[in-house]
Formats: sequence, structure tokens, C-alpha cells
Amino acid sequence: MEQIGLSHIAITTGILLILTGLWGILTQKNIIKMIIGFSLFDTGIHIVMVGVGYVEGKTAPILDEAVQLKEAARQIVDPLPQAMVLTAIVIGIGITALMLAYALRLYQKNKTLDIQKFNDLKW
Amino acid sequence: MLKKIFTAAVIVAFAIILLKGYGFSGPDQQLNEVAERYAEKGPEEVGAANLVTAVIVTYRGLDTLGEVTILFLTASIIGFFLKTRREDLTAPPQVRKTSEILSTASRIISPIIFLFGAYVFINGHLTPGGGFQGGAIVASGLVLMLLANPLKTVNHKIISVVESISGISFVLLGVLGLVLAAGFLDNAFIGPGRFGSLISAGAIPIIYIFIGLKVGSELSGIVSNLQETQKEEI
Amino acid sequence: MIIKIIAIIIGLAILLMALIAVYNKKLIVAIVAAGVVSLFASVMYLLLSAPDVAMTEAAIGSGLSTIIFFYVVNKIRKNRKDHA
Amino acid sequence: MVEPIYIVASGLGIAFLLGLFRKTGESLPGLIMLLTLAFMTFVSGQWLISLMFEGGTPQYTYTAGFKPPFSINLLMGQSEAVITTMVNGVGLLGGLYLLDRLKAQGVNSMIVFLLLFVGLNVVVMTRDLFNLFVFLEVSSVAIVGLVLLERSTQSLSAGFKYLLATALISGILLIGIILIYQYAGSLYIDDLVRANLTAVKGGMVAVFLILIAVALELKPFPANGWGLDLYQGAHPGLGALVSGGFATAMVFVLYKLLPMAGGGWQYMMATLGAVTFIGSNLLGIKQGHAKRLLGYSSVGQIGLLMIVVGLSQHLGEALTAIACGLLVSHFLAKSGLFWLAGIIQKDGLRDWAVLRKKPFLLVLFGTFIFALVGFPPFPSFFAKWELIMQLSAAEGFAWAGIVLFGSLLEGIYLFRWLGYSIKLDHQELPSFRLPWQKILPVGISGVALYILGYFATPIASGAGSLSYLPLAFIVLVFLLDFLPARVKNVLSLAGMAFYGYMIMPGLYENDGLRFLFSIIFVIGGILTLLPGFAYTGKRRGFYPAALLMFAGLGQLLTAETLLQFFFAWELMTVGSYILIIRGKRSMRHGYTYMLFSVGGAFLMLAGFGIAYATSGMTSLEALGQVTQWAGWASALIAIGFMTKTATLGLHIWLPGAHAEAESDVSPMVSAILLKAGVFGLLLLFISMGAESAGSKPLFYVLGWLGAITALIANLTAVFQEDAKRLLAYSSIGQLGYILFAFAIMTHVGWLAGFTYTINHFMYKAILFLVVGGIVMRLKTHNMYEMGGLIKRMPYSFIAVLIGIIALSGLPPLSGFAGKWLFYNAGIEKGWYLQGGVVFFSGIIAFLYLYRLIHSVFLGQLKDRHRTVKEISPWFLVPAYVLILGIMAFSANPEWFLKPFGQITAPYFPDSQLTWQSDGTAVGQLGYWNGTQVMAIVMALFVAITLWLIMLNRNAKKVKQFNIVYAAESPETPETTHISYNLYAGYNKALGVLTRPGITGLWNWISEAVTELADQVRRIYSGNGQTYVLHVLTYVVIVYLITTGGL
Repeated sequence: MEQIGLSHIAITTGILLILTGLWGILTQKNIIKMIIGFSLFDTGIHIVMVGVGYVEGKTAPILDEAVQLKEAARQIVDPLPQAMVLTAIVIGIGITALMLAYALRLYQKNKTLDIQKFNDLKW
Repeated sequence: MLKKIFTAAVIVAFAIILLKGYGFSGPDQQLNEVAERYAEKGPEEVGAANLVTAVIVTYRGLDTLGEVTILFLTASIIGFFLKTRREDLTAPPQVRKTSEILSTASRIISPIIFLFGAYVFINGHLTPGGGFQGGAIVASGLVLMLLANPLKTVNHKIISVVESISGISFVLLGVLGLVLAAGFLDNAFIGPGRFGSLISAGAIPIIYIFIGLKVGSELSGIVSNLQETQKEEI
Repeated sequence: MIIKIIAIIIGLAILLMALIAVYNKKLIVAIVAAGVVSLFASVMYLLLSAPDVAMTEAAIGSGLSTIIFFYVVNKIRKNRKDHA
Repeated sequence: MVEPIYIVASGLGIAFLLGLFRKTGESLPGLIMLLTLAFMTFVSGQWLISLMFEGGTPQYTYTAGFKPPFSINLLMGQSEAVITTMVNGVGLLGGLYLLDRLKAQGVNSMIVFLLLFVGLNVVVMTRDLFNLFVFLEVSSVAIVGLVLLERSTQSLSAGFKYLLATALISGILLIGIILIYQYAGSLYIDDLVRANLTAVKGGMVAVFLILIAVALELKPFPANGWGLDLYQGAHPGLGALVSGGFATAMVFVLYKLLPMAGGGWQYMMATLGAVTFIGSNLLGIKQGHAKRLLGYSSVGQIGLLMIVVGLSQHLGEALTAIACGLLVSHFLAKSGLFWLAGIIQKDGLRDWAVLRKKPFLLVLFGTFIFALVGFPPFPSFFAKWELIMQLSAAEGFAWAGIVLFGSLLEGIYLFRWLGYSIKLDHQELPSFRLPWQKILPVGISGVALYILGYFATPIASGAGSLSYLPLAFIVLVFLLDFLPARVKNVLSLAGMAFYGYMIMPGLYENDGLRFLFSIIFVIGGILTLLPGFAYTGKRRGFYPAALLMFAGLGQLLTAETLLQFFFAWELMTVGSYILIIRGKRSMRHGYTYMLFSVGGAFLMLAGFGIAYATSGMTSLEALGQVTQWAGWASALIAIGFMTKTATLGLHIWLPGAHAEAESDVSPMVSAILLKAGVFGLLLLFISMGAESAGSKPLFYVLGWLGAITALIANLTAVFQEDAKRLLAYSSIGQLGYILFAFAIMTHVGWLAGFTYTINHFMYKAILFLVVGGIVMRLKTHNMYEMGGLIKRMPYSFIAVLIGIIALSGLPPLSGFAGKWLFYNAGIEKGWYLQGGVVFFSGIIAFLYLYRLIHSVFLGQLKDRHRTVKEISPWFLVPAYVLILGIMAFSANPEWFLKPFGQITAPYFPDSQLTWQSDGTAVGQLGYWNGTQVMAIVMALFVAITLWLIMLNRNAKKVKQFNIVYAAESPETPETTHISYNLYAGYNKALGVLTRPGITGLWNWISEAVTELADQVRRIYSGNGQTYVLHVLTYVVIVYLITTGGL
């Protein structure tokens, strides 16, 4: 148990979540389900990212009484991946919303949510 | 079935690639050069106690600008994608009546949520939270209002004015950084203030307010557009 | 130590919810499950000393995102009813 | 100078500002958007000028003033300036083009449009990996939004598929980024390049994920169904932006990131590019939908650029020039084509025939097609040349082969398309609207291609003093195309005469060989332009094309470097293609001609590459200095030239092309154009040398090829009913003789070759001129529908008579000189068997030549031709001028053969012909006095003629329908006309040799390729989920190949 860091647990979870998401994207015929798959896929990536930035046993990168300015570098986890994840989460919701808007219009056009039915363009 | 097996094989292979990529070496013990520098110099250079905020708003401010842009884009796309037809709006809506409790509660709670959101983005440089979180909270307040009173159409005009003004202000603040301080999006053109207090970290609180307003209005715009959408206007 | 065990439990919960989200036939259940995944993920972020991310994930990932899903699914349902 | 950050700041700020205008109408926001794009273009253009021409220094922009890796920085260097200028330029033009659409969709769509370009600019300039990701997302999302400019189910589903795929790709990119950060602790690209990440195990995966994600954004075959669907389903205005803007930026990103990986990975990227280039162009062959075809072509071109970027370490300093040349051509041409697609609003390739309604659009269309395939004077020509040269110099012959093969595949469908638009018979050609804001972008793209081509010339090694003067003249003629044909004819003749005046004296002084060919090309050109006066109306497009061909021919002679030669060769090809396809039923023939020409030119290019690589020289002398792979170089170049000389196997384009061409074009292409191939072969033969190792077997093979070509072609000519087709086959046969004669590689052999070359020029021009004139009068090519024309067209009769006597090689006319030398040379060389074949085919020639007299001029005059007039004097005059030439040659062969001897002597000093004082030529095997033979035969001729006239007095005149004497039915000549299927008997015996076996082979190849394309393209099932699976599978497979296992 000592060998396994918290970040390993998080990253394993993240990778498995990525795979679950991919499985959903690639096997579910329902467009909404596919979009859910994408949202899981994204969340998985985000967990991996935060996991990579984690340093065992250190605190959040917020300096206050608990964290001395001078000691900061030895007490906090890496703030950069966190910043990236923040950005990525917001981008993710944008994409999800766009996909959903598409799903809605596609449904209104074809009265179906089955991805296989939208194959009028091919070859 | 064959396709599923193939899919599974591909995903397993991808999993192996990912695992190889991560490598699972021993737990990290210390920060890399970049993070160390943020930790050591950040408070002094940027003045924000929350280093994540320092990175987001200042060191990597361009990312944030891009991210706000994506939300703006999405809101705009959904805006013209799901444009509502006038007659659909005037047609008698067939919506269930909401419960009295919900509508009363929303009347009381929504303003509190808005206030909380504002608090989160104003204090972004000191405590966890900031423009995105605050903005999202503001948008949830709006959702609550919509839930309570589905007939109420949100005033798009206000949303879009807030959205635009805050966006332009963000860019202008960035340019001010370029003109008055060291570079685009530099927050140092306003005095650093006392470290750890509300009025500190240069322009970060101001920028974060605009980010918060912008994210909030954009998310609200997306939500309300999805809520109001009718048959496609052709 | 305790934290690691909690993390493992949360991780398992995330994966369980994710499987539900992928496999449950009912869209509503799937959407809620996905929202719960986000919620657990935000707890995970807290454990990983990332309160900022945790807040964002909670507000956006499990809050707004779920609501947007709901709106759309609702629309589609209503559409289906209108049509039928 | 405006700081580059203002490109971003202005774009973003204005986009946010536009949000305020949502309710105020669309005109003002539209204007603001265009002005912003113009400002962005201005800023990047300003940097371009400063960095490229004024020695400015690259500009870094750091966020908040912190140095990387702690902050994000943007770089505005030379390449960034080029790419952002291109991207912003396409934004400005595309914005103008789409303005009405954007207005209809509201201010929101303008915001999306503007943000697309903000995103792309940052993607190009940023030096930070995560920042790249963010703004890549901005661009992708904006594209998905712009798909909605068109609201069909198709575009909706295309947009959704695109969204799914790009979401997966950006996820992969994000995973790569975080892994990179884990291993390198930095996101600054320069740091990452230094960090040598591929040495670390996990780092390698990280780099792999980043690069594969970037590669996937380039829509590599076969994981690109989503991209193709987007091209097909979306508004063509968006297609132009994706192909011209997004893809351009992404190629640059690949270029920026690839140094993170080591050498082996670069080959991997080049391989992916090669698969894409070949695969995509292969599938294009079967595609009938215009926008999707453009998609295939775009993807293919991007594949080519991936090859270039991947092989950058071999291209050295030329890399930038090559990449820019290819990129800018593709960018302008493809945007232009997409915009055209939007203007004419037709999806089927065949429907593009409507372009004919607006000739200037057709010209632009042609410009784009030629620029894509890489013809001069476009930048892609110079870039492709240099690419092949550099690849060869690095001994990357396989890569060069891939590039050329893929380009050929691309040519197959692009030229078919061009052919449709020029010539396809179409039921109805509906007119279409031409708003100025749609035409302007297309026009600018087209014009820019020419201008940039001019400036791109120095890219290519050996460009030297490439003369653009003739081209400028052609542009002038083109601009005056609205004038009547007669005026343009005078202008063209003056131009030709001046050109001849410019080049011929110099050649006369220095180079007999080139002077000889300049007679054929320039004098021949003037003579064959004369019949143009017989045409009325405007003959749009004829003169620029003809002049282009002659300019190409002339420049072949003045070329000093390999590049100049190839440049001229391609100009000639373009000109002759347009000339040929002008014929009434020439669509297919013009197409075949173009394919063989392109294929031949590419083989030549490959050969030149080897020559350049092993000799290190750019001048034409390089051909003689090939130290390694000499056999390969010679064979490739020879095959290239033989596509023009229509040697057996490569001849199938000729009969149709020559027969269906207009009456005055046939002599141009048959008597003159074919000689370009001969000239090329001579240059090659001279530099190869008869005795050098490796040459002998080649010459032996060529000799046999010539002989068999002569036999088969002559035999086929015998069975033709179509007079022009007969002459066309005859040309193939004659060119077979010429090949045979030169391949003998002795003094006498070459004399024979020259004699044939000049004589074939003369008599074939005479015959085609006269037959062409007759066809113009009678409106038919079929000989059995002619007959008895001697009475109506006596001057034509005499001309044809002299022509066929000369051609058949009977004394006293000049053809005999050729034959005599020919047999001398063959026997001297010991090529008895081949010589026998040639001799036999000479006899066969009598059969078909006889028909020209018998079926056309003798026999009964058809009822409907009773009042037909003599052919136009404009056809007769040049024919008679050439008859004078033949007469001169025949009367005093010494005048011609002695100079030929002088030309030949430097190369073959042995066993020359000796001349006695009375004009008798003495060879190894005998002697011959042309003048005496001429005199004797003339005397005989006069005597016999007089005797015949005497006899004629006793002849009994009968009416035409006196059934005793006229055994034919004038109503259905096919069935009873004696001259129909005249040689049926021979056909039974020898017809088997004329079965179009070669044509069958080529048909089989083309069907096989088409079928293959049809099968392969079925991977694009149209299912968005499958496309996502393709993307993921692509990642896994490429990983397996790169690392050799999991």
C-alpha cells in the first residue's frame, strides 16, 4: 500500500474511466448515450491530469496561514495541471452543449437518435 | 458482434498505450522547475494567494481567454442554431404548473445563489474558486429560476450585453497590460496591494469579475437557449 | 492511509456509475449516473488537493452539464409526444 | 509595426463587440467583421514583408511579460508570417464570399466566423502546447458551428460526425499534453524539442499521442470519413476555409511539433502522408460528387505536405520553399475550386459543363486544376520539381516515385473533370447568378496563382533565366480574346515571326540540331497558323493555346537547364491539350492525351531527378554525366519522350486526338508536336552515347520498338475508314521509322532519322492540311462518303498526290532518300530482322496511301458534293509551300543531307556519307543521285501524262448513273461503295495484328483501378460511430507500426 500513491489510484481510475467512456462512444447507438460517453471520457482525462499534478501528501496551491510563503515550493502540489483542468472542464461543457444541440436538431430532422441512421453521406 | 470484439480489442490496445505512457513510476516527490518557480515567485510577481488563479489569469492568461472564447462560441452557435420562431413563442405553452414551494423558494434562493457566485469570483485570487466556478454558480441560479417559472423567458438582451461588455473588458484589460505593464494580460498595471487581502494581486480580481460575468452569461445563454428551443426555423 | 482507501472506494464508485451511465437503458438514469460520476470525481479532486478543480467539476460537470442533458432529453421526449 | 498580439486582441475584441449588435441588423456587423479580417491580414502581411524582405527580426510575445516556459508565448517568425497571412487572406476572401450567408444567419454566425480565424492565428503562432490545444478547440468548434450555414440533414449529420471525431482527437491530444508535462515539466515547444522525450519510454508515448492527434487533424486516409463528409455536406464556402485555412494551419503545426520526435518518427509521418496521398487520390478516381472529390483532393494534397514535412531532414534549405510552394498552390487552387462549387451550385462532376457559359470561369477552373497537378507557371510546379530533385539527391527514389504516382492519380480525376467542363455534351446548360462578391475571391485566387508562380520561379534549382516573355505575350493574346479570329491570327503570326527572329539566328550560328528543329517548330508553326484565316467568328481560346504550345516548343530549343526544358515541355503539353480537346468529339481523346502526357512527364521528371542526383548539375549536360543508375535514368526519360512520339504501347491517345482535332490543329499536333518527342529522344541519345555501358540494350530495344510500331500502326491505318484517323495511324508508323533510324546510332542511321523527321513534318502537314480542308468542306471524315473530288478540288488532289508519293518513299521524291539511307544504315548495323519488319511495313503503307487517292479523289462524285468548292486557299497555300520544300529536297538532297551530316558528325564521325561533285551520295553499300533520279522520273512522268491525255481523247463519256460503269448506290455507300472496307481480305489475314490489344490492356488497368477505388471507399460507411472507431484504430495501428508492438 505504501508503494501505491494517491496519484496512482486517481490515474488508474481516470484511465479506466477513459476506456469506459470510449466503450460507450463506440458501442452505444443512441446519440445521447454517445454524448454521455464523451462526457465520461473527458472526466477521465481530467482525473488523470489532476493525478499527474499531485505530489504525495502535499496541500492545495493556495498560500495562507497554513502554507508559509518561503516554504511554499515544498508544501504544495503543482498548480499548472489544475489550471489546465479548469480550462479543459469549461471547454468540455461547451463541446457537450454543442453536441447536445446537434442531437436535438438531428432528432427533429430525422425523428431518430440512432447514429446509424445518419449515413446519407458516404463513400 | 464481430465489431464489438474488434472494438474491445482496439480499446484494450489503447489502454495498454495509455498505461505505457503513464508508466507508474514511484510517487512524485517534488515539483518540477516550472511549478517550483510558480510557488516561489508567484506570490511576489502576481500577488495572488491562490496559485491556480495566478496561473490561470496571468501566467497562462491566453489559455483562459481562449477558453472563454470557446464558451462564447458555443453560446453563439447554439444561439443561431436553435433560433426560435416567433409564433412558437406566442403559442400557448403546455407546461406543467410548478409547485408553489419551488417558485417561492426560487424567489428567495436565486438572489442568494447569485450573490454567492459573485463572492466566489471576486475572491478567486485568495480562496478556491474564481471566475469559472462563480460563473457556473450564477448560471445555476438562473436554472433554478427557469425551473421555478418555465414560462418566464430570460431576457436575452441583458445576457448578451453582459457577455459582450465583460468580454471586451477582458480583452481591453489584457491590452492595458501590454501597454502599461510587461505584456499582454499582465495584471501588474494596478498596484499589488497587501498580499492576502481582497484588494490585492493587481488586476486579477477585476479580470476575474469579468471572467465570472462572462462565463455566467455564456452558460446562462446556452441553458436558456436550450430551454427555449422550438421547432427549427426554416 | 485512510485517504487512499477512500480514494479507492471513490474510484470504484466512479467506475460503477460510469458503467451504469453507459449501460442503463433509461436515458434519465444514465444522465444522472454521469452526473454522479462528476460528483465523485470532484471528491477525488479534493483528495488530490485540488479544491479549485473540485468546485468547478461540481458546479459545471455535475450541475450544469446534467441540467443541459435534461433539457435536451426533455425536448426530444416532448417532440416525440407531439409527433405521436 | 503593429504587435502580432493585436491580431488576436482585435479579433477577439471585435467578436465580443459584435455580440452587442445582435438586434441591430446585419449589414454593419458584416462590414465590421470584414474590416477586422482585413486588419488581421494587414498585420500579418506587414510582418511577412518585414521578415521576408526587410530583414526584420522575429517577434516574441509573452503573456504578462514572463519568459517561457512559465508563460505562453507567441512567435511571429518568417514561417508564421507566411502562414498567418495565408490564413487571414482566405478569411478575408472567404468572409466576402460568405457574406450573404452570414447575414442570413445573423450576427452570431459572423462571430463564429471571426473566431475561427482568431483560433487559427493563435494555433499558428503559439509556442505552448496547451495553448495550442485550446485554440485548436476554438477553431474546431467554430468549424462545427459554420457547418450550420447550410441546414440540410446532410450538413447536420456531417457536422455531428466531425464533432464526434474531433472531440476524440482533442481528447487524445490532451492526454498527450499531460503526459508530456509529466515527463518534461514544461509545455514550451522549444523546451520539448530540446528534451529528447522519445528517449524516455513514457515520453515516447506522449510524443506519439501528440503527433498522432495532429496528424489526425489533417484527416489522414483512411481515418478521415468525418472530414470527407464535412467537405461534402457543408457549404462550399466552409470547405474553402477548412481546406485553405484550417488544413494550412495544421500542416504548419505538424511542422512545428515534429522536431519533438526523432528521425524515425519523421519517416513515420512521411509514410502516413504517403498512404494518404496515394489512397485519397485513388479513391478520388471513382468519385462523382464535386465537393466530395474536392475533399479527396484536399486530403491528398495535405498528405503530400505531410510527406514533405516528414522528410524535411532530406530537403535541407529547400524545405521552406518547397512546402510554401505546394501549400500556397493548394491553398489558392482549392479555395478557388470550393468557391466555384458554390457559385455554380452543382454537385455532379458532369454538371460542371455549365461553366462553359462563362468562359472566364472556365479559365479559372482550368487554372486551378493545372495548379493542383503542378503545371507551370504555378508555384506547385517549381515546388514539385525541387521536391523531386532534392529527394533524388538524397537517394529517396522511392519517395519521389510515391509523390509522382500520387500526382498522376490526382491528374486522372482532375483532368477528367476539366474535360467534362470543357466538352461534355449536356442536355441543358442552365445559367447561374454571378454576384460580384462571389466572383472576386475566385478571381483573386486565380490571378494570385500566376503572380506567385512568377515569384516562385527561383525555388527550383536550375531556373536560371527562365523567360516569361512568351508567356506575357500569350497573356496579352488571351486578354484580347474578344477580338475576331482574323485579328488574333495576324497578331499570333506576328508573334511567331518575331519569336523566330529572336531565336533562330542564334541557333543557326551555334547549334545545327536545334536549328533544324526550330525550322519545324517555328516555320511549321507559322504555316499551320495560316489556315486560321479560313475560320470566322472569334475562336475563343484557340490562339492562347496554340501560342502556348509553340512557346513551349520554342523554349525546348532554348532551354539550357533541365528545369527550363521541363518547364517548356509542360507548357507545350498544356497548350496542345487545350488545342486537342477543342475538337468536336475530343473530350475522351484530350483526356487520354493528358493522362499519357502527365504520366510521361512524371517519368521524365524521375529520370531528371536521377540525373541531377548523380551529376550534381542542373544544366542539360547532366544527362550525359549520370554516373549511377544510368540505365534507369535513360529508360525513364526515354519512356517519357516516347509518350509524345506515340511509340507502340503509348500510342493509344494519338489516333483519336489527331483525328478529332480541328482541321488546322491536326497538322499542328501531328506534323509538329510529335517532333518534340523526337527532339527529346535525340538529346537523350546524344548524352547517352552509343557505346556507353548500359546503353546498347536500350537502343536495341528501342530499335525493335520502332520497327514493331511502324508495322502495327501502318497495318491499322490500312483498315481505317476515317481519313484523318488513317493519317494519324500513319503518323504513329512514321514515328516508328524515326525511332528505329535514330536507335541505330550510326552516322547514316541518324541521317535517315533526320531525313524522316523533316520529311514527315512536311508531307504529314500537307496531307493533314488538305484532308482537313476537305473535311471542313464535306463535314465528314469517312472516305467512303467522299469520292470523285478530283474534279471539284484539283489542287487538293495534286497536293495529296505529292504528299503520298513522298510518304511512300518512292523515287523521285524525298521519301526515297529516307528509305535509301534507312536500309543502308540497317544493313550496316546488322539489324536485318528489324529492317525486314520495317521494309514490310513500308509496303503496307502503299495500301493505305492508295486509298487516300482512290477513295477520296477518284471514283464517282457524290450527288451532294456536286457543287462543293475547292478547299480554302488558306489551307492550300501552306500545303504548297511545303510541297516546294519537298521538291527542293527531292531535286537536290545535298542541300539538306549535308547539313544533317554536319549535325551528326560530332557524335558519329565514322562511316559518313561522301558526296561527289555531281551531287551523288556514296554510302558503304551504294550510291544515289537524287537530282538525276528526279530528272529521269520527271521526264517519264511527263511522257506518261501526255500519253494518257492523248488516250483520254478516245474515252467515252457516260452519265454517272449509267449502271454499267458505276457499280455503286449513291444512297447507302456503306453497303455498296467499293471503297468501304476496301481491304476486307487483308483484314482476314492480318487483322489479328491490329486488334487493340494494347488498348485493351490500358482499359483493363483503368477498370481495375476504378474497381479498386470503388471497393476501398466502402470503408466510409457514413456511420459516425464507425468513423470514430477508425480514428481510434488508426491510433493503435500506427502505434503498433511505430514501436513494433504494444
